[in-house]
Amino acid sequence: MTETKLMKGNEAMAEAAILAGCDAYFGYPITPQSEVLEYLAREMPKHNRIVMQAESEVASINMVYGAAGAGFRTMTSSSSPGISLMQEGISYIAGAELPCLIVNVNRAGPGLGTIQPGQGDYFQSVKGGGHGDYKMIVLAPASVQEMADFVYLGFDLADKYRNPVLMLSDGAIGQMMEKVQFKSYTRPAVDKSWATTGKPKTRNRNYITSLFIQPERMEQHNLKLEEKFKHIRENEVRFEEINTADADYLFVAYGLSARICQKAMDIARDKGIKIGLLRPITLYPYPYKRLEELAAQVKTMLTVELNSGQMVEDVRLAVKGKVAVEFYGRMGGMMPTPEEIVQHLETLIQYHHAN
Amino acid sequence: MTETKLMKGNEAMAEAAILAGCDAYFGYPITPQSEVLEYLAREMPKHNRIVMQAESEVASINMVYGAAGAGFRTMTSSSSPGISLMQEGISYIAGAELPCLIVNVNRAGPGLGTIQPGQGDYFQSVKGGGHGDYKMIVLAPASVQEMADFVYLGFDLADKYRNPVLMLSDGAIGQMMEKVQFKSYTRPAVDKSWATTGKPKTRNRNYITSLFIQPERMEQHNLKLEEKFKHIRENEVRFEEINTADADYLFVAYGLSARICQKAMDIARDKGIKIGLLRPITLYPYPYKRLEELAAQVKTMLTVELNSGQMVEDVRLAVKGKVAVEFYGRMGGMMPTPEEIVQHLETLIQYHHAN
Amino acid sequence: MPTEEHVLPDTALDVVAPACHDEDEYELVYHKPHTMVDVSMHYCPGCAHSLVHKLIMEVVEEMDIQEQTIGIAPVGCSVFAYDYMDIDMQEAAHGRACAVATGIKRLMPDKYVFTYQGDGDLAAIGIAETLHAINRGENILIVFMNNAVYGMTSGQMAPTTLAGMHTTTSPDGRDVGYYGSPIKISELMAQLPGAFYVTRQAVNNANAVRRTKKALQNAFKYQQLHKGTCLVEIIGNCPSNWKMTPIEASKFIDEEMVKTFPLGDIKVPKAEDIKTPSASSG
Amino acid sequence: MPTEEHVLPDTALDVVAPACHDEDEYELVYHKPHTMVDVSMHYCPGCAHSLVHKLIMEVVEEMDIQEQTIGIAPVGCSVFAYDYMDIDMQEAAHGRACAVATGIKRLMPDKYVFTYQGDGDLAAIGIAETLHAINRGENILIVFMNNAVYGMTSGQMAPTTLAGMHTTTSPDGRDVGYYGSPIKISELMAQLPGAFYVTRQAVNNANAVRRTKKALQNAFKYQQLHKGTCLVEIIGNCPSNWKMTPIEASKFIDEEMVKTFPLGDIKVPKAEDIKTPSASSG
Amino acid sequence: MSNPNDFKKLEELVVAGFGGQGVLSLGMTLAYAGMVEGKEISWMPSYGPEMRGGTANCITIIAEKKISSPIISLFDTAIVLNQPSIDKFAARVKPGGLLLYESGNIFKPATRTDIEIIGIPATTEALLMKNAKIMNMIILGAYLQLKPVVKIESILEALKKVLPEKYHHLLPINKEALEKGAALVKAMKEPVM
Amino acid sequence: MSNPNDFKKLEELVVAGFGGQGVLSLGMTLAYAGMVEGKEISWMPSYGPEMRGGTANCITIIAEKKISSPIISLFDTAIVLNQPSIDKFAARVKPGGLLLYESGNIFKPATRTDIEIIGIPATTEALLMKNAKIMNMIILGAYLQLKPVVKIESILEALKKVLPEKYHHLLPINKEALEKGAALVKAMKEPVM
Amino acid sequence: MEENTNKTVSVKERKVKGRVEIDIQRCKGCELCTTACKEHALALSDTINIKGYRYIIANNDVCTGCVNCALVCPDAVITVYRTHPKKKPVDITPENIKEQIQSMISPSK
Amino acid sequence: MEENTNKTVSVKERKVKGRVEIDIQRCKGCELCTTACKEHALALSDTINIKGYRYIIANNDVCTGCVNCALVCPDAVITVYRTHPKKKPVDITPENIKEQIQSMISPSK
Ligand SMILES: Cc1ncc(C[n+]2csc(CCOP(=O)(O)OP(=O)(O)O)c2C)c(N)n1
Ligand SMILES: Cc1ncc(C[n+]2csc(CCOP(=O)(O)OP(=O)(O)O)c2C)c(N)n1
Ligand code: SF4
Ligand code: SF4
Ligand code: SF4
Ligand code: SF4
Ligand code: SF4
Ligand code: SF4
Ligand SMILES: [Mg+2]
Ligand SMILES: [Mg+2]
Repeated sequence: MTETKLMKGNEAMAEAAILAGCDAYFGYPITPQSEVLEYLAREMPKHNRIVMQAESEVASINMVYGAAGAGFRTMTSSSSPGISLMQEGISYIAGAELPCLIVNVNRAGPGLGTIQPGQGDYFQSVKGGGHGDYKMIVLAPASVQEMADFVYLGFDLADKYRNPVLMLSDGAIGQMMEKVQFKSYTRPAVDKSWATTGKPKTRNRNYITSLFIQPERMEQHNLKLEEKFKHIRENEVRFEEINTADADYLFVAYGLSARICQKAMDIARDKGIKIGLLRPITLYPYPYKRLEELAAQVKTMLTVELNSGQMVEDVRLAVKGKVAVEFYGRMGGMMPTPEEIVQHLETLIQYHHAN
Repeated sequence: MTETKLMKGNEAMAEAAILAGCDAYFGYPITPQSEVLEYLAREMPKHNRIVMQAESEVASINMVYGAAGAGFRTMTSSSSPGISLMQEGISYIAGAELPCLIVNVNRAGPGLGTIQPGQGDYFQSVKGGGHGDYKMIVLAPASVQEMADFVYLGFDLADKYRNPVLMLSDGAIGQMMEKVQFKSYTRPAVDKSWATTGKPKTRNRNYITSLFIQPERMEQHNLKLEEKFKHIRENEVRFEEINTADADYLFVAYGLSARICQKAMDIARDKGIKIGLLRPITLYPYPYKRLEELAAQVKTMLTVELNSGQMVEDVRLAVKGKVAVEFYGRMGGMMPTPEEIVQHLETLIQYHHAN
Repeated sequence: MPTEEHVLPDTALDVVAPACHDEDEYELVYHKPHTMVDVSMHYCPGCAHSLVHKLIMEVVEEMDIQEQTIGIAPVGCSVFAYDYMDIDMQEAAHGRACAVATGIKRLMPDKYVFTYQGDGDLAAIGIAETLHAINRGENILIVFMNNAVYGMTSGQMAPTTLAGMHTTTSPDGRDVGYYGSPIKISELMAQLPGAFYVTRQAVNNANAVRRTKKALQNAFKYQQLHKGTCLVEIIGNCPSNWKMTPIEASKFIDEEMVKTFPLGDIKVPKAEDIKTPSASSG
Repeated sequence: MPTEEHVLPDTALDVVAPACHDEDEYELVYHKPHTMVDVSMHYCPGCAHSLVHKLIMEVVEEMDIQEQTIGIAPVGCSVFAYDYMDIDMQEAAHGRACAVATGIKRLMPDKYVFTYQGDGDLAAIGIAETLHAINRGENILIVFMNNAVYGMTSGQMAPTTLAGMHTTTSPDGRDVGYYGSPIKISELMAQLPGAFYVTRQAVNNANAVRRTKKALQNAFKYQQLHKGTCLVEIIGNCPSNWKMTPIEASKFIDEEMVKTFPLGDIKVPKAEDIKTPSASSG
Repeated sequence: MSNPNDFKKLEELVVAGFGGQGVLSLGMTLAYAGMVEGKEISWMPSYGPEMRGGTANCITIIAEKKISSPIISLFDTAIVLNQPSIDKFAARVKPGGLLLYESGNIFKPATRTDIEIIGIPATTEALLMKNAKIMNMIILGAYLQLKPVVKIESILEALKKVLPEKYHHLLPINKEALEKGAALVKAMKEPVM
Repeated sequence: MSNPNDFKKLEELVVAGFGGQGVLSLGMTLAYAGMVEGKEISWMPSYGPEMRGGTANCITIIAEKKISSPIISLFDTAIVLNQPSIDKFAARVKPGGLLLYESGNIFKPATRTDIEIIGIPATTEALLMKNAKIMNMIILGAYLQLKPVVKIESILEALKKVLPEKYHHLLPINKEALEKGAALVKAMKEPVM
Repeated sequence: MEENTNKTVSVKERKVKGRVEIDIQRCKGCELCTTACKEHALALSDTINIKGYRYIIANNDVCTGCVNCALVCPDAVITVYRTHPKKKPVDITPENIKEQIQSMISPSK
Repeated sequence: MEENTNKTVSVKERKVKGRVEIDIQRCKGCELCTTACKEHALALSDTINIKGYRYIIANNDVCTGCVNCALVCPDAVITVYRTHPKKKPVDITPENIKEQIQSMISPSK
């Protein structure tokens, strides 16, 4: 059996990157995820991999572009303001169809905000913070184990679809320690014959670009991307359900807030409230279908987020008015306690009964 | 009567900025809106205003931050990739509650894409391309006249709410010429006693910041912002309706695509199809309420956008499943013709009849 | 390097010193400037930031320009500078202080505008904004606290980290073959015609403090004359991340830092250059 | 400036010239390099970009490194460089070519990597990535086409626009009091220890072309030896935005541009520095 | 197809050719003239990566009512000044519409029979008038002779606005060119509208 | 309140004090020991702007079952090492829970009567043992004497993991400290759990 | 390098006495002042202040009022007084002085 | 500045003849080659090519094959041949030469 370790989420992610065969990491320090760069600065050279502290997040993401375009497994990580700076680069990477893993250890915003955990970057992550029509596959870990597991998954999905994958974590999951096991992993064979590794006589030149100056060709390119995103929507939806079988009510929450909801669920069930939890694991593609099914079963959905209400829009899009979708959130790095969530739930139940 | 002029949208916007008392413009060239900087480089010095070509869009938006923080009417403009680069700065401006006007003359993306018009930056504009919970008021002009008018409006709203305002235009509206009149305008008096103009003995120091390191204070700040956004949602929704009184079907489109839909509507009505048009003028706040009302009246809504389907999500959020919301879009700088929109509409009508 | 000597304060320090009326024979000769907010600072014991804050505020007090001065705080340990300096201030995004300063100064050319930035802020992420502001000759003062590490994020390598110096991201010491040499910001920026006055100072002993203060006085004076950009680099310690006591850190500056970053003036105006004010546009 | 003279081509140009077998007495002495794609280029008549593309590809052909060379195109008129150079290429975001090159080169240290950038791209928006790549001594070649304007976006002022030069955003001529002086990128970057070879050339006459080619040859050779960053600045014309004929533009370079941007080597390695290869990490 | 009610009151025109042939200014002059007459107008250039050769075009719409879409796919009139443009736009003239082309630059005119196709040797005429730049005004004159959507006086008024003061001495030659264009058409046939 | 079924199998603990008092490592050692015993664990530090003084705390949870929320607001036990922390956390101990504090640093202990409140002069004891750094281990020893959630052997095993090799010579003094803590408690009363 | 132009005055010649006041609750015990004081007038206390730092106590008997300690104190917690100042204060009215000084005197005393 | 080390050979001494071929459809008529040619062998045509540019025509009788024109031609449309080359070709087999040259000869002829 693989050894169990006790690690911070950020460190587990860094270790997983090494085990997943990450060839290069480019990053710039920012709380609460500087451990990633620090860990890799220590460990990557031992494996003859590249780790590079860039001069900024703008440089990081464009170094990722270069290395990914040359066919290497490439990664960067940052936190909210740093991810905002990467938006142009992310749009270029998506446009040029380069596989890479980007990690956002979300802190509370807007602006400089504070360094405490938050989920205020949901929209930026799933709707597109950069310009133009593109999508990233967005994975939302809820434990240290998933911080590690989703690195493998993220790299594999990136390679499979030639698309950037974003892992959207937060400061709490990044900083907390839990047990973690590193599964043995074999990197799937992927065709990277498109990469710019130097043009041998036997093939035409490769070039990496997101530029198609003629609208006709650009539209073709857009349609090709949309085809891919459709494929992703059809094949890569991931979520976890707990206690939904008999549920009258449903929590919808991801990442850290899903963990808090789990505790709230335990408390509520002790009180006799039959509530379940749907935890989206992929935020894009989103489990619209399953939520629509559950809308036929439950009386109310309560979305809990560490923001002012972002994912709740996707829940509403899913249920199309079939059931009330309520929202409870805290902001600014404040955490809702399981108890206050239960209390909010009870109020809602009363309210919806009254109606 | 004011003189009628024939002007490009970009030039009309620049001229309006001067007439609106814009104190400073900071920008970096990018097609299709370089005319703005060029126009202002010629004209602003004559009015003793500041016009500054910055070294990048990152610099532009942060110069805007500085000047707006000092209490001046400040503006920048760019196009898609440049706006992506501004996302961190925009989040800071929103977080620090600084009034300013940002113009995005949208081109087709993602990445470098092409320089032809597009509407692919809708999500970025209205959901938040930057990190954290914030909103900009987003104005979508559909004519050269509105390119001018919304500059006044944009500045006034920005001042009123101490919030950045985004004007989301596109390459076609920026480049085309139409008649335009510049209304006489008086700048409303606004209190800018919060600005950093140098601390006299008579008041405490002012500081401009988006940093609140204690989560308790940060959450208070977030709640204050949310309160403001709620106020904006309640008071600043703007839209235009054409032929909705008797409509069985409804186009929903903004900016350039609304203009094309208008022509499609004329053609369709000639064919006896009773279709109307709802054109959101503010993309945030969005006319959810009016669309929900219309959902009770019309049989189908067809959203037309120059992207892969972005605003259509807001339309769906508005109607909550009460009516079918369809989408038709072109991408990559390609324009749908009125004829092809009508054809698509006819197919839809047939399809929904058949069901 | 002149070492600390037993000297009387120079006159610059006396300007705001009033007589001490409640103690007949004693007069007040040194006090915390009134232009500072009356709170305790969050900095680590012995941190150079706090000292430089004090010096800037002394100059502001002595020149009586509190009402006309606007400061820009960076992102870095000094992000809270506006909690301590009793003047109007703006908190800029990481690295962008010079762009923010440009926005302010261009609109209020007769105000005094200074940025206060760390080496990560100014020399890494913000080098473009810094270089271009200086090249434009923005009539501002850039106070550049070079402590050779990213203090706030707990001690990562900075562009100014010494060759071989251990940091959390250069655990085996900065490898110049891999990361290049520490950037000498002052020497580099002095090349730009827009830079009017460039000096590198320290604050690790009393005389160094006096010289730094003098440099800051010069810079504010030149700004008054609309002369272009003044860059005052200060080699400051970060005891916490250097993993030294403040006293060891002070010694480290004299023994190691100055080898890479020699102290002294790098670009000084000629006498005739500072007689008349320049046009305010530059 | 030596003017164009009537000279025989130097040997460098003959390497690929085979005998002309279908014309007995004539031999082929100059042709478009085979490392270029057989299409017409989109550049304006007389544009320097096309000429420099050709020179780079001649060197690649002559050194027989087509299979090992990766180029990075900027955003600017030369954004389509990959349509003309028959090698693997990446198109970088505006200003970020040096970051992209770093990403490529660090992972394939034995490939030849060059960026091709305009002055807006390299000196305005991309100055941070450029400066830091050079400071790290990235073992790449930076080909810097300085045409003193933003060509692609139709002639706005660039950081290298001459004092007094008219552009669409400096309609009354660049005011150095307002915008600062043109940045001398090569002189500035040569200050950084990571810069191994820095030279400024032109292509406005046959001998200038020969010298530029020589500079490019040197740079590729040094890269082979893992020596650090080579920066080849080329003063090129942009007849369209200068509103001149190509011939007038060539003259303008000799008469005006070189006053601000004197041609020649700015930093050259010592003879002993280029004898042995360096470790590949730098 | 546009609303038949507006037909008489609406002219949807495309002008296309090489950059440098005065394509954009032809359309713009017409638009200005429309404004002079108090009409509604819209002028939409195609724009490419700047400073490159290749083709340019602009859609100009002149109407009595407010104009809905500035972008349209079918035209009442196409004025084409080079071969690539005729290849592109001949098919997009509405049945019964007009295709006016510069005959010196076009070797293969269109073959449609349901539209009016007229070639004018404007380049030659312009060279005869010793000013290659006024080729577009000869074409405009011809067009207005065929479809008098605005008055010649309005065009002259418009030119005063389009041309910077320092070029006002060129107004007479422009007028001549307009007249020359009209004359060339008159020599061929009567106007269609 | 947590599920009563788990009560015996779940310890929800907060450790709080000045940065530098060994707050985080106290919790982390306990977490490691839990792992040694195959328990489920979660350790969540509070983190502030780095390198500043001020208070630090960590929430450590040790359980038989998978842990849901790593963030909780009520605790079975609060270990507090300075005054600001006791002010903050005393109210958040569950009724019947334990508040363990370092009595040398705290002048005003809590006044609740529904919880167990115990002060240990760990700083003084540590100084007597000539190593101020082991104060936290004395507290840990006291805690485990009061609530034996893990075995002392597991702690020693954990310390081997937490401490880098080069500090393994310090293991004996840590063991002594743990024993001292236990002894201090034993001298006061019998364990509560 | 700029030359140091301060005049050095030796202790023997000096006829002035100094006195320093330490705002002990804001002192962080960094000891930079102790190194700066050539008279060895300053030393660290054995007790800690409210923030947990050992603070500075002064032996004002040997203080010359040279202000070196105050100059190097990062936290500006040292106020220095001296007899026979070199310079008379100017431009300050007796009225406002009082408050100013009050505010300067540390709350701890 | 690097010194120009090319040897200058005067026309009189020279016993070589040159010939240039212009890919006229790709010539943009920039005339940079005409300035470069000291023999005045190159001139602009009166007619335009498919792209609308006047192109270059050569008087090969006076051409010396100095390649200056080709060097400065931005669009690489000039191919130069010369008699009595200074250097013999090496390392190229007779087989591959043919194709190479074929591909070099402009499609216009
Ligand atoms: C865009 C962005 N990237 C990264 C950070 C994280 N960050 C905060 S301060 C800092 C560096 C501080 O170092 P320096 O500028 O040298 O200041 P010091 O703390 O040393 O005074 C970094 C990287 C951030 N806040 N924003
Ligand atoms: C982020 C971003 N900002 C601005 C632009 C617009 N843009 C394209 S090319 C260019 C400048 C080109 O100038 P230069 O680099 O000098 O190249 P040249 O065309 O002169 O060769 C600009 C500003 C862009 N594409 N992306
Ligand atoms: S971390 Fe360093 S720079 Fe920051 S406050 Fe502490 S000593 Fe000062
Ligand atoms: S615009 Fe200038 S740089 Fe661009 S292709 Fe034309 S001449 Fe060359
Ligand atoms: S003023 Fe001078 S003598 Fe007095 S304590 Fe301070 S350093 Fe020592
Ligand atoms: S320098 Fe200041 S803070 Fe440091 S020990 Fe001395 S008095 Fe205290
Ligand atoms: S230099 Fe080349 S493109 Fe220019 S005119 Fe001569 S042959 Fe034609
Ligand atoms: S090869 Fe020399 S002589 Fe011949 S045409 Fe070219 S420049 Fe003139
Ligand atoms: Mg620093
Ligand atoms: Mg350029």
